[in-house]
Amino acid sequence: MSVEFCGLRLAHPVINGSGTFDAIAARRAFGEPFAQAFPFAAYVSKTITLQPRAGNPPPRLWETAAGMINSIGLPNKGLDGYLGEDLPQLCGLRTDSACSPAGESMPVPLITNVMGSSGEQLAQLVAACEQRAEISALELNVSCPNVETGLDIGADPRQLERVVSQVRPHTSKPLIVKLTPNAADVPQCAQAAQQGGADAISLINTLRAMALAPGAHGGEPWLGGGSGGLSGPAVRNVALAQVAAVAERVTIPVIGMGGVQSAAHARALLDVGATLVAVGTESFRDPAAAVRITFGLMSNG
Amino acid sequence: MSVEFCGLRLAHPVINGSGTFDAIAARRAFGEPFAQAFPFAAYVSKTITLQPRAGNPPPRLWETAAGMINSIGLPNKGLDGYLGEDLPQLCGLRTDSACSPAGESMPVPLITNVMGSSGEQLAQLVAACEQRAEISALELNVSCPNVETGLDIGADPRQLERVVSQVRPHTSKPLIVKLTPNAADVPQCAQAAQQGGADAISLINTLRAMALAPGAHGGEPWLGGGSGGLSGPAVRNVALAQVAAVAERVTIPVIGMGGVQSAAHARALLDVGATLVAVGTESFRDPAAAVRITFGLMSNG
Amino acid sequence: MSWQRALSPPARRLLTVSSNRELGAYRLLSVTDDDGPAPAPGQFAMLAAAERWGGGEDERPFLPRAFSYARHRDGQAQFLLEDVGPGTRRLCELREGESLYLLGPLGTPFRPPDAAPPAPPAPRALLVGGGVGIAPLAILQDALAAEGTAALALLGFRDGARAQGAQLLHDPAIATDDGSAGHDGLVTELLERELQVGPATVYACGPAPMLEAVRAICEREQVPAQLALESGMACGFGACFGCVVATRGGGYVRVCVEGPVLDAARLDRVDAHAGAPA
Amino acid sequence: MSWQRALSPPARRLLTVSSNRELGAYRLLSVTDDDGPAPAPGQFAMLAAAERWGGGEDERPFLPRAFSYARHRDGQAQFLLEDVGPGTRRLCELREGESLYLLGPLGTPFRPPDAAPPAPPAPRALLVGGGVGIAPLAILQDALAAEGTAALALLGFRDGARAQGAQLLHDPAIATDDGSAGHDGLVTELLERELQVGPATVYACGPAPMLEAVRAICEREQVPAQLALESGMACGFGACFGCVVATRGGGYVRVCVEGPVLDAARLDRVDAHAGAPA
Ligand SMILES: Cc1cc2nc3c(=O)[nH]c(=O)nc-3n(C[C@H](O)[C@H](O)[C@H](O)COP(=O)(O)OP(=O)(O)OC[C@H]3O[C@@H](n4cnc5c(N)ncnc54)[C@H](O)[C@@H]3O)c2cc1C
Ligand SMILES: Cc1cc2nc3c(=O)[nH]c(=O)nc-3n(C[C@H](O)[C@H](O)[C@H](O)COP(=O)(O)OP(=O)(O)OC[C@H]3O[C@@H](n4cnc5c(N)ncnc54)[C@H](O)[C@@H]3O)c2cc1C
Ligand SMILES: Cc1cc2nc3c(=O)[nH]c(=O)nc-3n(C[C@H](O)[C@H](O)[C@H](O)COP(=O)(O)O)c2cc1C
Ligand SMILES: Cc1cc2nc3c(=O)[nH]c(=O)nc-3n(C[C@H](O)[C@H](O)[C@H](O)COP(=O)(O)O)c2cc1C
Ligand code: FES
Ligand code: FES
Repeated sequence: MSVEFCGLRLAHPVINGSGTFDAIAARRAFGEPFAQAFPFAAYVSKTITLQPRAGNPPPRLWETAAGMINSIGLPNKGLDGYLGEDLPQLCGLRTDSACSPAGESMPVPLITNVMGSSGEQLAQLVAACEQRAEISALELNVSCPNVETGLDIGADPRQLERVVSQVRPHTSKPLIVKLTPNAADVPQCAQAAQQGGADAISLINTLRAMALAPGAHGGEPWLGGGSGGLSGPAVRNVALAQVAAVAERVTIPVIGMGGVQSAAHARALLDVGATLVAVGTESFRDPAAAVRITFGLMSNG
Repeated sequence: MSVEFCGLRLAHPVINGSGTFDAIAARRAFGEPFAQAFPFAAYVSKTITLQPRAGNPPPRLWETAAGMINSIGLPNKGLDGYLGEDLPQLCGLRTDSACSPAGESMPVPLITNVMGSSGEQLAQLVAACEQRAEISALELNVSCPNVETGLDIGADPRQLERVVSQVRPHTSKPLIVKLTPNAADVPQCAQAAQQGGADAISLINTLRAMALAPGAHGGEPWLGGGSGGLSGPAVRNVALAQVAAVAERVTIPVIGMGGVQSAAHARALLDVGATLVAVGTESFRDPAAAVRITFGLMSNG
Repeated sequence: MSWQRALSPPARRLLTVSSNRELGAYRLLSVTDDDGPAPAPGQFAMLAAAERWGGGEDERPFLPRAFSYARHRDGQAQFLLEDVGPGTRRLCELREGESLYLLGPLGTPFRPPDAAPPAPPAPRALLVGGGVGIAPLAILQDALAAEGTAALALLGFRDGARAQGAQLLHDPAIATDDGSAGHDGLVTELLERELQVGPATVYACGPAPMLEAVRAICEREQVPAQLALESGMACGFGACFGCVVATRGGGYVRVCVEGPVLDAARLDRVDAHAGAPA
Repeated sequence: MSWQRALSPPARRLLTVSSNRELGAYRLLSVTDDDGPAPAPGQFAMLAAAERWGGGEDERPFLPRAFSYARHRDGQAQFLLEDVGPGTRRLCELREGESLYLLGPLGTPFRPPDAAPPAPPAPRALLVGGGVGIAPLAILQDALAAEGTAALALLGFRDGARAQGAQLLHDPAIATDDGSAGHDGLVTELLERELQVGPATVYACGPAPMLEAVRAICEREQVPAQLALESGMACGFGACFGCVVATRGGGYVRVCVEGPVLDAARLDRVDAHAGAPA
């Protein structure tokens, strides 16, 4: 079960989706021992930006048929706050030993997810992370649909390739590019990212979606951010199609995610070519979802 | 409740989504009187192509969380078969009088949906339909994700504008362009269609999706067509976001669809700017879904 | 009882479960449908629980499910259910007094046996059923009996618990895969034996491999066969084009419109997806 | 009973409903949770039915729902439920012996009343509840009583059926909007009256307008207030950042981590979405 991913050795192939698990808050809720029985084989941070962000005004959540829309708006302490305050608390996580191949707890490498509205900003973020040994890999969020960056970098293959190649020289750590599903030709975007120098691709991020305030009749949006991103079982088969198409097109590893709730769903993503699987929304329903999924993968191959 | 749409007078704002209701088969199942109490205010045909098509090999359906994937593959008798055999049977439909404003049954105008792999093919289809008085309007399917036309015309705004403007001169009937949701910037596509000469926009078509055969472990797809399109409640909030964004961008009428199951869902699409609402998947669960929805709209405004 | 295809009202009906009892490995669901048209043998209905149709395995079911009328008498429609997934599971757990949606009767029914050759002057029918596929043969046997046609039921099951479903028919010959009841072997062996006795019209419903074997046997023996097929369905009334099977000579037909009963002669072979749960 | 924030085990637990009975317009759900940690007053749990959590109105629910512990004794956790949508409806219909998932205890609990001024030497607590928001005040009243602190409950309801929920607390003063029980008017009128008697620490949980009124009154009267907020939640343990409310001076805090109990002084005002079902 132990997996090699871009030179990192992971206890198993199940990690978290960026922004769907706060390891610091989880320790507050579940206690210190949780850090030594962490459900994920690697920990992906929430998206970090150069400047601190408060995030979108509430309401930020809308439950849909078999899914949810979030309009969180990437709240974070900014690069300095992250490196100074959060990073020290994110080291030393170890996997649940029951989910490790030899029954031994393994260290949980940290993947830092960053977003910027330009290649320069991204390069600056990546360069700062490059200095920190606690960070094992970087993920570029070029896809977040609920923040108004003007352009969605990740939806245009040419722009994406340019941005990735601008960032690439600033780090020797594995560089993951997280694609947006809101694109005409996602495999082409993946290929562009590889061409730009990405070491791995992750997908899918959330699908652009909106909801109206119940009872209102003027089309008022419910979400404080206006629109948001759909995740959960509702997007599972969209994710599977995109992951399959991307895995066929690129030669670098793929992290598949979107609506994974069970080992069978994880297995499907692995079967179509993913190397790792990320769990997002299902962790909200059960913080131990990843443990359950990993167990399932271990027992059914 | 009676609505004006591109010069057509409709009994109410609820029509069917192309390919989700076969009026001929429905008469066989429900009897002749059904034609005089038709649930939709206008009837949109299945997609018609120049040549007959058998469609995809089965299985063609996969049930998802709150939705379904279809890989039907546009079976149809081809243009000649449609005009010669089907068209005569599709005239003379009248609405359910209970769903009409003055309690009077109204004629159900026929909208013919056509698809071609090039502007020339589409022009040829449209020109042939132009000759037939039974056809009240045309809908261009530039978006079907489950047929390998090579390119997806509708996802590229420039190509879309070119194609629409190529087709436009061949008909004086209302020309609706049905967009694909699998695009980076759907409002831009809508704008391109308007620029090309479209009289109305309809959306959303199905989201590209896939499913694996249960039990198989090599990633074998379940659907005979390999991949397919997702519809139903799972896509409802994606549809709402796209319809809202398109209605804001264009000045021509918009037909909104995607996951509509109730009058509240229809009302939401109207509230964000749609003139008509189409029901697709929900009709499978109940052939009278459109009647139920229309009643709901009538009683709650 | 009529052989004429009954028309469905054009809306699903909200009906009440009058009983839902165990029948070996199956459940026999009875629904009060006083105003519903009487189905012809071989017709089916689309069923969905009125409450909580969804939220099961993988957040399913969502679409209604197709079930053959096993019987229809005195305003009671009966269905034989096998729990094979989230849809059948939800229906199996419905209790007396709970509600379900029903759309039907739908589809093309069985035809009476051919009076012309190769059937003998007094037509003879052989009803070959496998597993939960025996359901439409029950109502068919009733119809044939009402006309005085001899209708011998040959029913195959995986095991003894399932073989209890045979109670639904009169005087059936039984075969089980595990030999726990009746003939130890395949129901098609019983069919071959009966066809030695003399020609007949064969009616069959069951898993795809059984249907394919019946088809091949009847082709070889040159006896007419009517097969009640199954297929994944979204609508049941011809709207979605999802339920097709390939026909001899190319092309596809919708099982819910042209079928579920198709002449075996229309098929080159019975597709693996076109049968009842195995 | 401790005031200390209890930690939740890091996985949802599959538990059994021991009873689910009507309490006026509400239901009192009891769950056997022998191994679960005892919550501190003000903590909550995320609940979901183990079966058929989904398939209701608009194909919901999907996410678990947050409920304050109303009581926790002898391995029994009690929750007071009001049916306001598909999630609460499903939980309301759970019967004895059926299963649910529970994650908890979660969140920051109430703090004991301030001994320091402005509270008098013997601390006095006023518990102001509105509607189903009375739930956490029950367990809080128990904890205060155990310490010998006077804790007067002032409970407001929309109508008499809801007012029956007041049975959950000891010796409450009641107000109803329609005058059908107790004081004919707002519970905040009772609060103003009690604050004339003397200072107190105020604890409040209820609809947003009530909480906002309590906040404003306590600010004006300069008495400390702890408000148990509500908010749409996806996770309940700080993972989604979805449950935030705006705080005084800018920025947001997560109700599930920093709250649900927040000092009123941390808020400029109580947002319309931050209260219990009205
Ligand atoms: C005309 C007709 C008559 C029928 N009569 C009867 C009857 O009398 N009694 C009876 O018990 N059954 C009958 N059936 C079969 C019955 O409809 C199916 O067993 C039922 O639909 C299964 O639904 P499920 O949710 O329980 O199982 P599913 O989970 O839907 O599994 C059933 C089969 O569908 C496939 N499948 C699995 N997952 C999916 C998915 N997500 N999407 C699509 N397909 C999937 C697999 O092949 C699986 O074996 C009939 C079917 C037809 C078409
Ligand atoms: C800490 C905490 C403690 C609580 N304690 C209790 C308690 O003890 N007892 C109790 O009865 N309740 C309690 N609640 C409230 C309870 O969690 C909600 O009533 C419940 O979540 C409603 O779910 P529902 O599906 O029944 O209703 P919903 O349909 O979710 O409706 C509830 C409200 O959510 C909004 N809404 C409507 N549709 C959606 C949607 N699709 N997505 C998102 N929001 C929507 C609307 O504002 C609506 O009024 C508590 C909440 C919190 C946060
Ligand atoms: C509440 C929430 C917050 C998210 N925040 C981020 C984020 O900060 N950065 C990012 O790249 N993706 C973010 N995502 C996307 C997820 O990482 C994941 O790509 C997506 O939710 C699909 O997976 P799922 O269906 O398992 O949730 C977020 C998703 C949710 C639901
Ligand atoms: C089985 C099926 C067949 C469809 N066939 C067509 C088609 O032939 N042409 C077309 O333009 N759209 C087709 N669609 C798309 C629908 O018209 C509609 O855009 C989509 O299903 C979203 O609406 P819904 O969620 O209400 O189903 C089809 C959809 C389904 C489910
Ligand atoms: S089930 Fe829809 S066409 Fe047959
Ligand atoms: S509910 Fe998820 S962070 Fe509070």
